[in-house]
Amino acid sequence: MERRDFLKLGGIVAAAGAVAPASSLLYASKVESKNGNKYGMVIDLTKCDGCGECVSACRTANNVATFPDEKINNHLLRIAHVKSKFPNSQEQAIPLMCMHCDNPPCVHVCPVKASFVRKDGIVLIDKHRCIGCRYCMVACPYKARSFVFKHHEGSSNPEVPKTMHGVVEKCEFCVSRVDHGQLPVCVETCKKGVMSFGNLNDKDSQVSRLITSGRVHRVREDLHLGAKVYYLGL
Amino acid sequence: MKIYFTKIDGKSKGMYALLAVLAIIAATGMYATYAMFAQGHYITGMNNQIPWGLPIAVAIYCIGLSAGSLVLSALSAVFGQKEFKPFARIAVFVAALLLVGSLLSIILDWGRPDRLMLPFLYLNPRSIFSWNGFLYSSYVFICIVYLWAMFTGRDSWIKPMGILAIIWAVGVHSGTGAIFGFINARELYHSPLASPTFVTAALSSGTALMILILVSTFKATGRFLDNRLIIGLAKLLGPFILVVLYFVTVEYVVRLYTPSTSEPTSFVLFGGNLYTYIFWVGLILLGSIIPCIILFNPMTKNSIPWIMFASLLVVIGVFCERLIFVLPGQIFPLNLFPDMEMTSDFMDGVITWYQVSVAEIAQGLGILSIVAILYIVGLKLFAMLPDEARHLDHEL
Amino acid sequence: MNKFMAKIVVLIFALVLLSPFVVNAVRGVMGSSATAIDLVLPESGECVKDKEYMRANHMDILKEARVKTVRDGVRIKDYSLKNCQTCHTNRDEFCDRCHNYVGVKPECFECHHFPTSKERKERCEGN
Amino acid sequence: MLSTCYTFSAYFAIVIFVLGILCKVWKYAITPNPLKISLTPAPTNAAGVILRVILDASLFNSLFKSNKFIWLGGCALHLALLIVVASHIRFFVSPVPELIMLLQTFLQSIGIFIGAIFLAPIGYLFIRRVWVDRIRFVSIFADYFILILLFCIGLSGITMKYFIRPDLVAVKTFIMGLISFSPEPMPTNPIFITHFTLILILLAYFPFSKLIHSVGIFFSPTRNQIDNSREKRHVNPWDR
Repeated sequence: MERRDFLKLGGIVAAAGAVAPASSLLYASKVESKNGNKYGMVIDLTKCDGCGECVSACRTANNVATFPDEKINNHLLRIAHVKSKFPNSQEQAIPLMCMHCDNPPCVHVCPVKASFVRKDGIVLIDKHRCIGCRYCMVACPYKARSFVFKHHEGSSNPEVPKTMHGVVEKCEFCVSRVDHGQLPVCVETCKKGVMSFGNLNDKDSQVSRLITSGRVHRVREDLHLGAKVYYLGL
Repeated sequence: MKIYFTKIDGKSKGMYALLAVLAIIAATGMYATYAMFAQGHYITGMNNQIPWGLPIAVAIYCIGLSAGSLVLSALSAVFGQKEFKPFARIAVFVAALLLVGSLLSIILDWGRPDRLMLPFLYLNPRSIFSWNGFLYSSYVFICIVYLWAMFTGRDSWIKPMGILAIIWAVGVHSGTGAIFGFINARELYHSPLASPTFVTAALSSGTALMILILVSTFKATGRFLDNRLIIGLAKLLGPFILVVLYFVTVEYVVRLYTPSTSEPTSFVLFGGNLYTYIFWVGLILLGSIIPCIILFNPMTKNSIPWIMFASLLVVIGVFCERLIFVLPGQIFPLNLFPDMEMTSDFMDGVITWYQVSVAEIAQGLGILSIVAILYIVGLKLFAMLPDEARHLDHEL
Repeated sequence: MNKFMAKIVVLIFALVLLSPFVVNAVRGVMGSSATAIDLVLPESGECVKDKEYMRANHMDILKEARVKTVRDGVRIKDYSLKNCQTCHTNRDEFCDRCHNYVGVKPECFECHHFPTSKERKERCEGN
Repeated sequence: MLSTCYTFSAYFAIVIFVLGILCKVWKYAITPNPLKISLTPAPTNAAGVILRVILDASLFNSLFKSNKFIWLGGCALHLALLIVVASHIRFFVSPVPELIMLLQTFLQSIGIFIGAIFLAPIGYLFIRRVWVDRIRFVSIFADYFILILLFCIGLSGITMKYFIRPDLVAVKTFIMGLISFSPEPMPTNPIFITHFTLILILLAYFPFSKLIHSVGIFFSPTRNQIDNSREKRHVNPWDR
């Protein structure tokens, strides 16, 4: 090998060394929990009749920006009515919210790391840092995020901060309630027991038992995002 | 042949009138921006279904124009096309200005532009926006250094700076395309072809804009411009348009063929709605076919007015391409449950129309006016324009 | 320039240079200590740090607490804005008075709830 | 003791500052102009001259014509200085004007960068003085001193805003006490004391330093004379 070729080879190796850590950024990372908790939710659609009580409870409890114009009205939780295209098929009510993905596209695209995955798997927005570029809204496949288009009072629940004009909000599994050992508002409100919330890493938790009990699905599993909201009877 | 660069005189009544008109438009745009923050962003046409509207289209359009003009400026230094040397300075200058315009458009589109510095403080290496923040700001810096090298006659710098500038221009515009191409969630964005399409569209629109700017500036300042130089640029423009057309065709044919995207694509292409017109009339007919006919027809390809007309059409056509890129990806409801019918009170399963608002248009025009004002002031302050632009073999 | 003009020019410069004094004189606070402000501090108890430290550095503590709470989920008493409000009950006389005085505009209460005394009064009358 | 000392020094410095500048202004104003030496092209009426002086004082036209790079740095430095000084108005007026509050919210996010824009050109000027033989040869102590002084003032200011914070209320109370002649105790934050001391030195030194160019620019005969030597005969004052 001549000196010239050797240098060339060295250059290639060096370049590969520089690229390798960078390329690792492009692969999905696993969510690791510190205290071993990984929160998730199971929604039993066979019990849901789409009454919408969870939605109104969510709006009040989280000071969701509410405007009469439906185009700018914000939703953390919504109930979709889904029907197959076969004639005479039954309409199914499906509560939809942030799916708290393990590999959330919204977190990947955020230029300021305002969206992040907490150690226990809850995807959050740091609203003190959000610049309001709305890239996460474009990137989210579930339309889980809403931009606050205008100033709103939103003081229905003084215990919880509202979201200011110019930043993005979404379902956060009622994170302050979870941290204080309570259940998210929607889970607590639902009398029919449609929703259950708990630790996915705990084998004995209700959510884990439900997931292993039957055929659970997640919305758009084809995207491989690792959503942590599971649906029974989808 | 030595090229003498001089400042424009800039004392004519016409110029002051032009500046005054531009200043009024710019002020209106800034007022519209103020209103967005004072009253709320609901006064724009954007909503929770369509988070990105006209400002983003304007921004990526300006970046495209900028990247295109920068590549043109490097024609003489890097690609050995010495006859285009008279345009080198002005092309870099226009590139820097347009990038400033696009940055303005992006930042004023944010909900909280006062948090301007946060993207630099908290980098997210997985976010293409984070990368673009650095690409864009370093791009302006490279343009300025490149200009400085040309102004101070550092000839040994010019070629390396030109090469760097071209690499950066391609990187910047690939990055812009990747903003959309990386979005897995939206089928009409997700495409490996987004970046190459953006780069080629940048080349065609940048060349077209430079033709318009050069001819009108030389005419307005009463300087001599050799027709053969413009014809030379027009010779580049024709193939650029064809490449864009090719990429667009490939992209849309693939989307039509793929079952998951064929429905929205056919809605855009054959739905008989506004986007159909933007696509067929704006992009294909006005933006590609008519300019190609003009630029390849022996009767018209050497006539400056026809070339100007074709360039204008290309500039409009590429803007249509930007609109057709940004908007249809969002007007379609996200496909959460394939093959099912979905309704909710959050506009699920409904095609939402993007109704562009007066405020956004005023803001966009205002930003373009600011760019134009800076251009005129720049010509007055710095020796950007050559006294006369002659073809190399003029003396022969 | 003749002497008369020169005197006018000197006068103009004198006015500009002495404007802080002039503004204060016009506002009628000259010679009085009305400029100093009083803070209404809670009567009882200790804060997380001593008074001088809190006066100068409370924003750092709040910011650190904010990051810890939002990003790590640390919800202890010392890191809680709500816990501050248990002692410092009056926003007008505690937060706003200083902030308005030195011209600082914190954004905390655009989202977090801390009723001003006016709101508090309205709420009492309402009930 | 500290407070008394600083209160007296402050008044002393302010008196020197004001009287010094007024003396300079008087001297500049009565200095006769033997000739019309307006730098052409010059305006031919008074309004034009006022416009020209204002433009020159705000945009540094003549510097622009001589050196674009220094002009850019100078613009950045002076603009940053303007923003910083304007935001200091909040310590001198109570209640704080709405406009200053607006500027303040803006500075809360990017203030440190404004500070850097202020410091960088000063650093450049200092390095140039030390580095370039030609300039080092013509430099005297005062040239270095004023740069170091300004740099230290800026640095201590940034330190106070972002790292070692004084009690702002005490600072404002102290300053309001000074300007309303009812002295209040001095804040004891060491950085504030440094900043304040340096400011007092700057104030006392200002009328005798090269910083007096900020006043002198208005009296520069090449800029403030009307170009009407044909229309109106200019008589040399001591030939009258």
